[in-house]
Amino acid sequence: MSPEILYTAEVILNGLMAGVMYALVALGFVLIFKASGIFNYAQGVMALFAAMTLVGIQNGQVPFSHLINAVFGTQLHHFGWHLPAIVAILLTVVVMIIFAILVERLVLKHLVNQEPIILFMATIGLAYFMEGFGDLMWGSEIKVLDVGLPKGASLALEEYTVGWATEGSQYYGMYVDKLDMVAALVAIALVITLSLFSQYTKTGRALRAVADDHQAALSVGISLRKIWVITWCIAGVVAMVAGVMWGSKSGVQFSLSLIALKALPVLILGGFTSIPGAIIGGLIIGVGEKLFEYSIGPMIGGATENWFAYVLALFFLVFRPQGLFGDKIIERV
Amino acid sequence: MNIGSKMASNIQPGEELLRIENISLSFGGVKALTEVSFDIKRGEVRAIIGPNGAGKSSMLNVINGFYHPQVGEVWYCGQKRKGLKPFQIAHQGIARTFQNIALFKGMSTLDNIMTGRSTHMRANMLSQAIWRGAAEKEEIKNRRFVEEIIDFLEIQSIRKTPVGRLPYGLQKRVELGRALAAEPVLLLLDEPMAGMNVEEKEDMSRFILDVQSEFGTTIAIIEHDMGVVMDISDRLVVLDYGKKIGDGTPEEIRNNQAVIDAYLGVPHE
Amino acid sequence: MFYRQAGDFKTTYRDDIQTFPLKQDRWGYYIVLAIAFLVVPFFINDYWTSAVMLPFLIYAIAALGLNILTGYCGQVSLGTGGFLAVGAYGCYKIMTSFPDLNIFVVVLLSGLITAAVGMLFGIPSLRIKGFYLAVATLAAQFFLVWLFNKVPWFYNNSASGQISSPERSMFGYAITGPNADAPVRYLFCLTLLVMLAWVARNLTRGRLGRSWMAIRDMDIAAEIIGVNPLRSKLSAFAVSSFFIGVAGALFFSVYLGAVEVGEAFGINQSFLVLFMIIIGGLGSIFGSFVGAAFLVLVPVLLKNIMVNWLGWPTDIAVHIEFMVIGGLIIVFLIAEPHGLAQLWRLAKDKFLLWPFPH
Amino acid sequence: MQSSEQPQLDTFPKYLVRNAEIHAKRPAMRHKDYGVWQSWTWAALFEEIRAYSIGLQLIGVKAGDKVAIVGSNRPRLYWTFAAAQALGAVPVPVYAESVADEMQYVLEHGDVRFAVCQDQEQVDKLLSIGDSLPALQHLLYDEHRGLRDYDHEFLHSIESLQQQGKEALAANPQLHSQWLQGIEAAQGSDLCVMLYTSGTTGRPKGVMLSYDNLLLSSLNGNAFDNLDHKEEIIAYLPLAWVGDHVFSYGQFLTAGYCVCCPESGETIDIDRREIAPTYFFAPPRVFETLLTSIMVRMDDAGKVKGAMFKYFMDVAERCGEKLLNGESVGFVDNLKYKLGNLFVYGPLRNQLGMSRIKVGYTAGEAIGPEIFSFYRSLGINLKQLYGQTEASVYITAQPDGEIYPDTVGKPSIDVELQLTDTGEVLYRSPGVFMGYYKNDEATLSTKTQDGWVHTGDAGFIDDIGHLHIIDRAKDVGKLLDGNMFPPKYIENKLKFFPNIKEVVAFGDQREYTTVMINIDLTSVGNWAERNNIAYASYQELAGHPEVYATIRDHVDQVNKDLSREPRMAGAQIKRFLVLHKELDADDGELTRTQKVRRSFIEERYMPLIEGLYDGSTERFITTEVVFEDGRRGEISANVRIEEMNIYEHPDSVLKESA
Repeated sequence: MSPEILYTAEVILNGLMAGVMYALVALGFVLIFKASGIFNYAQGVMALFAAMTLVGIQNGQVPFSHLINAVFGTQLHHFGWHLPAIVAILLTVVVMIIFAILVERLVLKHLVNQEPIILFMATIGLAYFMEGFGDLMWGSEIKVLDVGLPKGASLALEEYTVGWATEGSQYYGMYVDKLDMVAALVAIALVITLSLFSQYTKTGRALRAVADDHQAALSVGISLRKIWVITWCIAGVVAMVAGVMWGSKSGVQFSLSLIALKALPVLILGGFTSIPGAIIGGLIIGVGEKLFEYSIGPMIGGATENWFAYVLALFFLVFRPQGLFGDKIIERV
Repeated sequence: MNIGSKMASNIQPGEELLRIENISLSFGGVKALTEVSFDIKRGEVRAIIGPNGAGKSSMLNVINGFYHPQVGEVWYCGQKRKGLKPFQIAHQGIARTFQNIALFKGMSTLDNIMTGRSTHMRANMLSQAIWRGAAEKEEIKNRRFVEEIIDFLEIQSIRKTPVGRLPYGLQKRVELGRALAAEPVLLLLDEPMAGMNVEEKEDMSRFILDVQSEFGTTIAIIEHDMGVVMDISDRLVVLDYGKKIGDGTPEEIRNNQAVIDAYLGVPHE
Repeated sequence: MFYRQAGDFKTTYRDDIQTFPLKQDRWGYYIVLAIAFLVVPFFINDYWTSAVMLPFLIYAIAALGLNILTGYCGQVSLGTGGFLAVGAYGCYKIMTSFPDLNIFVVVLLSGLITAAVGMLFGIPSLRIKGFYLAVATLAAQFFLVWLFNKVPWFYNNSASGQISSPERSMFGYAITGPNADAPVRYLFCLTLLVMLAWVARNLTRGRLGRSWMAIRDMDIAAEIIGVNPLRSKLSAFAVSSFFIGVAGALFFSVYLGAVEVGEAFGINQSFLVLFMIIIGGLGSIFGSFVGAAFLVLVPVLLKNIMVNWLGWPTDIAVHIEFMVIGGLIIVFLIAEPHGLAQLWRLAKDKFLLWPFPH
Repeated sequence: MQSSEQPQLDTFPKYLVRNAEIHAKRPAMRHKDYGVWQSWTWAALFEEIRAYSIGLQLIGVKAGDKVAIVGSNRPRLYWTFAAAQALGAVPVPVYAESVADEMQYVLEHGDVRFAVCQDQEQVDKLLSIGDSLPALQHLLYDEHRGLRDYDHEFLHSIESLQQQGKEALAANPQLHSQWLQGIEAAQGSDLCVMLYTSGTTGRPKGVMLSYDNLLLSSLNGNAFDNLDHKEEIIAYLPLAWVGDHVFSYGQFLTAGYCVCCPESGETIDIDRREIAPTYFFAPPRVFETLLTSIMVRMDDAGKVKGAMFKYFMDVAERCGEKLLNGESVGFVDNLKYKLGNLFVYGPLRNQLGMSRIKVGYTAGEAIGPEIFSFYRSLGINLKQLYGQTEASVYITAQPDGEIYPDTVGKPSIDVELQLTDTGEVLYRSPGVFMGYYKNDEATLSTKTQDGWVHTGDAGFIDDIGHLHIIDRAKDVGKLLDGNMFPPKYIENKLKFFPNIKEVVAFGDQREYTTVMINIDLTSVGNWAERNNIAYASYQELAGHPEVYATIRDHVDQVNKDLSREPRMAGAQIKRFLVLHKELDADDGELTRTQKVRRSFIEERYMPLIEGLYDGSTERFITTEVVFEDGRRGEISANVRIEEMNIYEHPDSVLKESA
């Protein structure tokens, strides 16, 4: 095989891995959208917030230390402990659940029956609030997140593939980050867990009922508010998983929430209500933007990943507004 | 003179204004209309009736170009219609009201009716931006016309009320006003009296008949109240399961066995 | 309470459809205008100009623009930052290519260029609605910012990748560049704002405005009664982008003087302007003004309180600012989705009905 | 002070010609139509009326012809007066609400040859009785809606007539001067207009008024209140009523002010607020309804606002009237009133469209003292007057600075008053009518040889020269024990309670006084809502025990009041009932001007009246009613009757204890 093909294959593989990340964030969007019709713009910031919280708890950071120091003139920074990753993760889950409950109590409850676009804008406000809140709580500097996931290139893969190239060519084997592989595994595990949850638990079935038909679900006595809390909890956990993955890869910083924005075009491709759609959409975007950057990027100045996903979604929307898996929309008057 | 009145200018009262020819319409395999044909003559009140789900609203949607039938032709003013968008059909003089009130909720009664007048306004964007001059003149001229409709429908006291705040019956009236503002050649009314009490129905019937006599407007109406329909319409088309089962004067329809069966719920073969 | 509308009757339609039908409102408007043009210029200093006045005037233009698209026509856009950038870079290219061109004309031309770009990105709106469209406009945001970052032609190959505004003057007064005086810059922006607000009012009160609102309230019904959706939506995109383009040009040339695209016109600008119209009031010209004023003043106020008065570090102030703005958005959407303008309208209704409660 | 200045101006058309010259550019008339106030200057008005008048000439209107005017306050209907008068024809305005047979009588009796209708409704009504009106030749109409398909041989739109008139003028310029000559030829003693009095009993009578009558009355009215061409009034009362004729036509032409016609009956409140008239007239009923609606709306106010309103209304009650009368109230009260004016009175006047009122009048019936004071305390110069069709309105009026709620004022300019032994009021003035049309008998019995006119009202003149009206002279009856029984006096006292809408008192030639009461649905309904009292109908609410208790309190209060006045103490109410249905003009219980038809009611509710006097506590009754759409039906009910306390006159108590 020529190195070009192998490079392309590597790009595709890396694209798939990135796509898994996008899909992870998109998964959170889909969950909330299905259950409540809310397009949760804050999903990305939730991932960031979860990652920050995780780092903060793990490192024993004093929450709001900057503010407290500024107000009281103290010099607080750390509690001085360092928690094991698993404990920190569990505590973060608790925080995300509390967060979900608060969101339902303080925001969603008051916006029932509003138009979707109003809810969407409310989640933008929520994203702003959380961003400020997270920074205020944990500080805005870039943090290193380490929960013990493997990092760096997968040497095994490199060694295994190095021999694939045509004899004599400069090829050192395929580069795939181990973290990406873990992420892919985690994503698969998450999807399986979620589908088991929605198939075999009462709550899961209720969730699906609500997604299918709000009115009908209400009429058989499923509490919409309870469902909302549960979905936001699950979305919070999904956000945390995504946050951990992204954070381990490139540090916990604001750009994390921007990367999460990319879940939006993913959803447009995959449709807002389909979990498989979210995954496939994520993979398409991931592969697409990597391939585009690899093949066309150098000609036009690079960094096309910034916009490729959105422009792709834009063209896609014009020709197939209902998404890949959606039904044709029949309008009525 | 706008396109609509120009197109219809040589169609005399009693002559064919619109012809539906062999229309079939389906949505993903579900047949809404099957081989329906009928005509509407200029100046008449033509009712389209039938049980729920008979395809009446679909029929109106075909007439104003919102649905495009897979088979069949629509002839309007002696011309065969080809691939027109709904707003172009509105410009040709077909206006309508909707079964579920479709007013612009964020606007006042006046603005709603003025919007219905859009087909008669053509000041360009630049002159509208400057306002003084052409745009203002056009606005005032059309405002005057709209005020005549407000007067006609006796809704002076709600002129500047946001329509969302109006009771149902008045909203229906405003919607009729919005359709009338277009000075339509053909007016389509989709259940204009649904949900009204006897008194409101009488008012509405009076308005409909007045529209016909004052403006010479041709009217196609869907209505469930048989008493009212028989009273105000000149001819009726009866649809059932998307097929035409009757066509004629109220007297003929009353004696049509197929129609009686459909309404009495005789099982369908 | 203080309104006396008795005896204030209209004998012509022209009087009836005027912008301020109430005599007292009319006078209030004249007084505000007089103060803005004749009094303020003599009292503002550099701090007030650059911290409050210029941002307010320029954001008000941008908010007017976005409000036309989102508030009047119902098309949510998250591409405002990108369109601001088009205005700014358009302005820069015209200024440097035609040094003799009047700055006023340059600004308007920048608006026209942005209008064209806006229409291009508005085309998808014919097929898609709601937040699908919002996502699509993100494409404009990211693509345009990337474009101005990566194509050196746009910044005349300057080493820093920044663009900076040369000095241009009108009637002998420097409008742009380091020598421009605060009152002159203020008056230049004010004049444009007043002009554009007047245009916005004219466009929204007539046929075009009604067709926008019809599309917003019920697009299908609008089309069936004869509103051309293509023209309505694209004209909304064009007008909106024109306003935003002018704002972008002013933002760059008069306000900042030098910008770097990613910093000045990022996605946060899109949100900021969107927040302005949400808080100010969707579908209200007055709301665009209030929203811009509010979101320009709140950070200044917070900063003054927290940094200058309490002596906290700047970053804390910024975080709290984010929280406050985000919180306000939620509070407004819950309590008054039509924003401050609606509160004003309700208060006015109360005054008009006074002493009756309803 | 009036006619001597301009002796040549002795008819209304001559005033029209004058106004078109001296007030040419000033507004003469406005009409809220198609959303804005369509306005005519005097010059434009002149041209409209001239074209109309010539159009009338073309279809054969000539001197002496009677032209009926049927409809509400529309400019073209007002123009008809002048257009007809310019040709020497006599306008005969007719109550637009009259049913067909009522109208038929007037048109037949008045020998009407032409009728001008407002709209299709009136045209239909006239067409339905057309066969029995052989004299009627042409019908005219103002609003064309629905009339397109009618046979237009004898039916014309006013607009088309005006068009014909304009064409004729254009074709023959001589026509203009001929027309003016016709106007010049008329003189003050000519018959100007015929107004049919609605009459509480018997058939309506056609009151013939000459130009002199109306012109002098109008000019005197203008002089009395300093009215000039700058006034703006809103015309909303029936055209056939003499008050509207003088205010919206006589004074309009003589003073040259601007008359504004509302858009429709529903928008009158908005229209009044927009125009903010400077001169305003309303019967007490209108002021009462307005006050009730103010109070009902204020009931929903929040605590703070409600308290503020109450506080300032108390201030107004204490010193508002004094300030209006020019008395001093002390610095603190003055300041409080000024504050109140800013926060309450000013805005309230603004809401009512009364912020520009120079003078307002109420007449026709007695007004509740607290209603009267309420408006005056807000700073509205409301006054009372006493008038009659036969007098061209003015008999007495309250001069500025001499305003009392219980008088009707001093004799107007040029009016002489006289009281008969029985207390009936007689007057003589230049406004005294020519006579009743085709009814010399009635004329003779009303108007004496030397020009004194019997008003038919009983009253007295107090020591400051103000006239008080007690009741219709013939209605003041006697109880069997010889005590005086003034029914209206008692009824009015009860009607001043907002909860009570209508009262009929009985007692003449009976043992004691009793009353039948109609509750006010708005006011009582509101009270019921606030107290969670559910009711499905008027009947149910009227029979509710708590409503009875409230009304009982009111009756008791009136008894207390009556007991204080020596001549009235004997007329205290012994028993009362609350009627199960509203008295209604459609059922013939009220006249078209909403006055009670006593004898009719007495007959109709015989069983109830028997019940009032036979000691029973409940009575069953069935009555026939006419619904709005003209259908007839019956309603029946058990009506409860209650017994009241009778108070001793304070003097007699004193005497006894002494």
